[in-house]
Amino acid sequence: MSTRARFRPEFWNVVTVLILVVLAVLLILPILRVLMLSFVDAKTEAFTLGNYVEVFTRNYYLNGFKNTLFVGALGTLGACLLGIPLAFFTARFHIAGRTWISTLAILVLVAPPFIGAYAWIMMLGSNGFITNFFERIGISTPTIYGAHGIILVFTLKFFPFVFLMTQTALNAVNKSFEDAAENLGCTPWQRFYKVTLPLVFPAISTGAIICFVLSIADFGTPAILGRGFRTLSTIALAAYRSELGGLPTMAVTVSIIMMAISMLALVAQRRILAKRRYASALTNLPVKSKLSGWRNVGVHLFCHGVVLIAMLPTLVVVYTSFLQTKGPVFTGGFGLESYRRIMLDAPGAIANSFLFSLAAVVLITAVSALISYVIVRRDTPASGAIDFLMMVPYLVPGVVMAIGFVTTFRNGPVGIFGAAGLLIMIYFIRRLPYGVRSTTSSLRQIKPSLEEAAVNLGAPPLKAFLKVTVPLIVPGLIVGSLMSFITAINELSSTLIIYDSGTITMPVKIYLAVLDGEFGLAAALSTVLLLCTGVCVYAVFRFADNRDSAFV
Amino acid sequence: MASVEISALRKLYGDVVALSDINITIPSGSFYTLLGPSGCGKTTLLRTIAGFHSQNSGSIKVDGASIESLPAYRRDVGMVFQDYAIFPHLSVRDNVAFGLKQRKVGSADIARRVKDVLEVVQLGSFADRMPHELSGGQQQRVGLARAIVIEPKVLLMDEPLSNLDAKLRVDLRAELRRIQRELGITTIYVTHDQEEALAMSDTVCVMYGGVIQQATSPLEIYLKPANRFVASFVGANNFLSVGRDGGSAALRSGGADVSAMLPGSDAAVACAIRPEALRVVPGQAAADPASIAIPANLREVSFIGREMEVFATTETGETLKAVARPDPAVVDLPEGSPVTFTAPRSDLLFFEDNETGKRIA
Amino acid sequence: MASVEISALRKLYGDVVALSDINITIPSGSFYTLLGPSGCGKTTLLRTIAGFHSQNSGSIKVDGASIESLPAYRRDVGMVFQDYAIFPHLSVRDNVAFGLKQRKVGSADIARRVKDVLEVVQLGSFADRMPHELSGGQQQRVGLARAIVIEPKVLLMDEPLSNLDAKLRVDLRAELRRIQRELGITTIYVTHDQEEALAMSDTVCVMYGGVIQQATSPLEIYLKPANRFVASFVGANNFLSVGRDGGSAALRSGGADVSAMLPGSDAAVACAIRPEALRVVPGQAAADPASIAIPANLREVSFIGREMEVFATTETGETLKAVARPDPAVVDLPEGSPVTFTAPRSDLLFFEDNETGKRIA
Amino acid sequence: DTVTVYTAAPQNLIDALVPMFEEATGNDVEIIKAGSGELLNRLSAESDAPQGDVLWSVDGTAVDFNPALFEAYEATGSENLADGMKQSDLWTPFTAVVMAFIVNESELDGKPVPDSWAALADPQYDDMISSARADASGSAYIQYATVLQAFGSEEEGMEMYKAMLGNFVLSESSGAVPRFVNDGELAIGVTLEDAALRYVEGGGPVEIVYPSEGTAIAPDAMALVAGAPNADGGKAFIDYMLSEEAQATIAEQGRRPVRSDVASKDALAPLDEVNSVGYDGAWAADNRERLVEEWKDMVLDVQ
Ligand SMILES: Nc1ncnc2c1ncn2[C@@H]1O[C@H](COP(=O)(O)OP(=O)(O)OP(=O)(O)O)[C@@H](O)[C@H]1O
Ligand SMILES: Nc1ncnc2c1ncn2[C@@H]1O[C@H](COP(=O)(O)OP(=O)(O)OP(=O)(O)O)[C@@H](O)[C@H]1O
Ligand SMILES: [Mg+2]
Ligand SMILES: [Mg+2]
Repeated sequence: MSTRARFRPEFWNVVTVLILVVLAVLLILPILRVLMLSFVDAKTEAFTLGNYVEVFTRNYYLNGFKNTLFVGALGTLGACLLGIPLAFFTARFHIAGRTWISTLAILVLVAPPFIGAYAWIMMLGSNGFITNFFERIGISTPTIYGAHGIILVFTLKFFPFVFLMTQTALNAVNKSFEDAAENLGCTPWQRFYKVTLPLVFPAISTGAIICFVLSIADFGTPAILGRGFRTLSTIALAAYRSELGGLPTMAVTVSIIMMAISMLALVAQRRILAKRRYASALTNLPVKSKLSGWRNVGVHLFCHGVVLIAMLPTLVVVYTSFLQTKGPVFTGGFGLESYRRIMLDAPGAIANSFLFSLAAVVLITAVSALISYVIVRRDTPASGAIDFLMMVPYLVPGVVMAIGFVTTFRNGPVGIFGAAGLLIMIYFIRRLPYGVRSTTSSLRQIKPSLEEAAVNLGAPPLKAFLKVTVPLIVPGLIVGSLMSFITAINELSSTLIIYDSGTITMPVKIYLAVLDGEFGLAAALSTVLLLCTGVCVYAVFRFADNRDSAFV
Repeated sequence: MASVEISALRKLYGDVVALSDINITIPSGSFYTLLGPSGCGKTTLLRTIAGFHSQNSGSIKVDGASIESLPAYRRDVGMVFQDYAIFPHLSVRDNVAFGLKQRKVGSADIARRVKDVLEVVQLGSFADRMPHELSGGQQQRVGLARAIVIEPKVLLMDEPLSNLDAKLRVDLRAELRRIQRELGITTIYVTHDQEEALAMSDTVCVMYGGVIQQATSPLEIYLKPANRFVASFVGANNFLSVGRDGGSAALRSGGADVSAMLPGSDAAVACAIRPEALRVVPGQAAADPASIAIPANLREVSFIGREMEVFATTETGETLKAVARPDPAVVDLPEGSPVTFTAPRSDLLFFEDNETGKRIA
Repeated sequence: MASVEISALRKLYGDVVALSDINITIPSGSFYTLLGPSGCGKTTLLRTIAGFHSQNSGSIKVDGASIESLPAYRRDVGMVFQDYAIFPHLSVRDNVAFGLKQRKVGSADIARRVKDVLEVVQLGSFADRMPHELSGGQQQRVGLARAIVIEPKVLLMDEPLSNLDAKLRVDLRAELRRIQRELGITTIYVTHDQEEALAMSDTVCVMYGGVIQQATSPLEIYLKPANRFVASFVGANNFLSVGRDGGSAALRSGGADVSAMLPGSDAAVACAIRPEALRVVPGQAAADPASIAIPANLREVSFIGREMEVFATTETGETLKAVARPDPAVVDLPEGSPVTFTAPRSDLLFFEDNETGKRIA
Repeated sequence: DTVTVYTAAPQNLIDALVPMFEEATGNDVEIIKAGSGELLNRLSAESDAPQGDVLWSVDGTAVDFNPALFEAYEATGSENLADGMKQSDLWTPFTAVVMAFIVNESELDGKPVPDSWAALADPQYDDMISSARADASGSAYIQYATVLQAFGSEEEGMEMYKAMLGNFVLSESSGAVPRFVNDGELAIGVTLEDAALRYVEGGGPVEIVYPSEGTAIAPDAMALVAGAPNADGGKAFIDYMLSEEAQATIAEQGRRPVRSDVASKDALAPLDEVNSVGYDGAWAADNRERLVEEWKDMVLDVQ
């Protein structure tokens, strides 16, 4: 018998190699080019470890380090305390207005930098309207400034990540597990923390890690609400923006410390998760129950209350956008002055924002499905490496990434990309992990035997993937794509380095308006961005909800 | 120790009627089996008793007290799940200990009871494995151990042995029955295996299409099936049509006169004969007066261990199947050989000729 | 139509040896059954053939061509999964049509073939249901339909009938066998049900602990089990110890002399008797020369449909089980009554006295 | 032709001046607007293949610190510059920025309106004064350097500044300073005169106060990018911004013109009534690194 030994590279091996190449070019190369800076002396441009010595010996940095951990950890905890119950309630009980809640939770994420924090000041600052209201009735409230304010804002700003990841996972838990727990004598509460919670722990921890990493990287909130409470992010921002110019060595060094913290957290999470991989056949899915009486009222109050409170700053922004202005000053009364002023050039910026984000998200959706498969189903060193690399974009501050991109792809031999191309690529690589994380947790819950069945029926790997795996991970893909989209359309720090006059985006416009103190303009621009994004999000949820009934 | 009483229970999934008008009384400590084909509503009934979904109407009482309003976790009803439902994040030991911890049993006591029950299900050396390292049958045994270790008032088992091999199944069957007797746990057992049902149960309840067909002792079910469905389901699966002409009645195949056994109605009737009641002899043969004889042509003889299965076709095209101790004179016959089936008249059963037709006289 | 040849196959999960040195030859078109207890490696072997994981060593050939290097999707090996693996996002119809679409079969043809195969598994009216609206057994039938509809070269079935009721199981068993013969698909069938294995197979391969114990025809397995494990697994589960004293040998229970049947070795030996080979009579009784007699005390009589199971304890404390047509004289005996078991000497089997001890003479 | 202009100028200046330039010269202008720090980082990142032609409206020290990024250019019309405006060959002054206090009297709780740097050091204003960070904001650095120059010696100035810093609430962006005061979050802000003026003109509850010891009247720079793709266009842009009409427009927007022949806006106090410290930009630039280090140490001491 002759065996034709024709070499046929296995499909997933090819995919793995392609992914590695893309990551090497778009991720590792630009970052390395910038990271070298932390080992360079700003003046002499010679090699040095002095930057690190400086960071670890000076109180200024050490305090920042402690503060960062403090608000990062508590902000994450707060996000979990809101996100997990919200996910559980919406996944297990009939809640009136569920789509509405999910949409609002997503919209919370559409808070352009700075403006949200300013909105909190307008509410809870020394002269904020809520503060004043309580003062009039004789209660003195603490102001928003300081660590507690930052933690409050982080909590309300980042809980949607925990909520979305957890909800997706909860919807895929095999119902029999919960039944069995209850049958063995668990009250619903015990059942929740003894069985359900451990089962969805991978998803929760992924959401929490995203919160933690983002809280560490967020500079707008501590910058505006800190009042002397400095975190590494504000230190890095200050170092970066200091008009000295020259090589941003300290900014990069501090960024690396931030990256190291996040990296540690991620590695810890991976360690814990390694032992916990649960799959279900998805044929015995949980059902929603109806609550009654005060429980029902309580749960509804909680769900709607959380998203409404989290939406407050956004509402304040919308409200502000309709205030009559003269220059930067609100003159009292309502008017469309702010909208009149943005009408001229906002449409271009909106078009740009959508164009770049959508282009990036299409890429992200396709690539994250493939990457997730490689990570979850293939047990090779390469898939481990990819999984690890998928954390990196979370960790690298946008500025660092953008400088790397510009030096790598605009100058020199590959200087073929215009600003638009660069923006799409940088959105793609920076937001890819959102897609991958979400899709990965979705995929982990699907039994491998389903794909095996497809392969066994003659479907080549790609086809089995498209026809069986992809439809089953659609919920994860949708959530991942949404999160990528929302975070991409709000991207500021790297856009600011790359954009040119034809490619200005909404967040840049909003940021510039804030810089000028033009809050009316910023609010109007934010409102427009919010509206456009909101429509998209709502549409996606409607679509996903309809699918809900069609399958799963 | 508790009696269970179910009355007028009804359960719909959307439009699908999964259970319609279920009435059941289970004495304290007895072993009650739900037997029926796939999709007949057995799992649904168990899950309703366990409290995982609520019925559309009807009531369930344990020891005379209605339990509808009790949440599932307070019903003290143990359950072995058809899809195992082993907690994937806990080791075998912790899975089994789960319910005991829930009941605040002391840890030394837990260790001992878990060890004992794992021995019973022959998983003593697997205590520290995680569920994904177990085969399907091993997982099912963990589920069984987890449910019996808590010694609940009522134990529900959803085909707990279906994935086990015959030997282990028979062993565990006896073991289950022993444990159940010892503890006196009222047990509701779901199976689609009639042999299992007949061997283990105090009462067998045959279901079909969400309706109870008959609920009585195994012997009664076997000897006096209430309708054609029950008869066929517990193994009487030769059905022969009966020709009627005024007061006289005769089997169409072979023509044996059965008028004496059929009161004078004119409704269509089928005659059922168990495969093990049929004897097979090669060639033509006449029957003694207490028996009937049916000539047929051999189609297939298959060997299933200690018995042979003989399939043959009568001249009117009906199929007959006999199960008997292997007889070389029959096993060696070529396909198509003439054979004669005989059966004692006392072993014939008559039913109205439709799927769930009543037994006559 | 394809022959399958497996040689020196070995598969480890970490340290766990799941398969060790498997050698199998399956002629084209035959029905080959892997029979063994839970955890013996049956599923592992099937999955290795299907290409879902690679062996540690050894080779698999189909029609003489090694298939190791072929990816799973090109092996043309159909599989029915133990956990069903029904695609949850596709309707029953689309699940079944999946493989056909993959093979670019015309849509009219697909519709017809899907309809036919759904009739075969008795799911004709379920074509438009989604998997989560099906019971466990119904899901399993979908998996079966999905695999046979593509008429693969080799069909692998991992306990496809384990969740079905006895009646359906027997029906589908015959149906499966018919389809398999018609299409001539070489089939490897995994089961833990010895009756199923003996009834359906051309060859039965008994596995235990990742090792093949015996692979031969059903009759041979039944009549000449190669070792004690095989004997007990296919139902010869009365083991009696044999006392040896120089050249003479006798059963400890009852003392029947069996020297003539044991060549003169001194190794420990056990005597196996099938339950159906034992006859039970009340009280004391002597045996004719061609038989042995073992007095015992009745422990339990249970009724399993067409047969009774009799358990009794001999004076040396060994347990005996007999299966026979119900005999009122026995069924009505109170617990503890003396009975005598007799068995023809020709039905006795002797094995070295350890778990997989060889058969002697 | 297209001139690419990197700028930190407020939007109102851009809106007023850029169309005029386009009209007058027929060039198209592409504006890239960001904070001056971001613009400099961007310029260094692009230094191998520059994309911009002109850096417009940043603190001159920022240009002096990065000589490699810019090209010296002597603009047409430099001869009309007011005295003391031209300080470096690398850049051309564009406007003069004047440092001032913005005060919201209603938030002072009855305390007197501070009218001098020394008053800001008074402990009664603890946590009532808004200021940007001198290590991050160019204008805050100028204010810092101004205080150091306004008293007898640097040491004296440093004492004074340290006391002030104890009263400061620092914010990361200089744009936020007048905003906070206007919104009543804080009572006093140290800021740019023209930024404060926009709130006064908008009708906000604020007033502008010039410190009696003297304040900085510092030039704001434009510079030609080294290797600019359209250097000629860049030069034309710089030239135009020095023209009389451009400077007049600047004056209208509330900024101080740099030409001696164009007058400030009427709403502002005439420059000769504002006490100047004679701000020494060169000294401020030369000592910047040292001073910022000291500033950071001071912050740790007093905040
Ligand atoms: N969630 C559901 N929605 C609609 N129909 C359902 C649902 N669950 C079960 N059914 C239908 O209800 C009927 C009874 O199902 P059930 O699971 O109780 O069967 P069963 O007797 O346990 O069968 P098996 O022996 O195959 O497990 C079946 O026809 C099934 O298709
Ligand atoms: N992923 C795994 N890791 C470690 N051990 C495993 C793994 N999968 C199976 N095993 C072990 O390998 C042995 C063979 O498993 P396999 O699933 O082939 O058994 P089986 O014969 O199909 O049993 P069953 O009839 O219960 O399905 C078992 O002892 C099982 O515990
Ligand atoms: Mg069921
Ligand atoms: Mg198996």
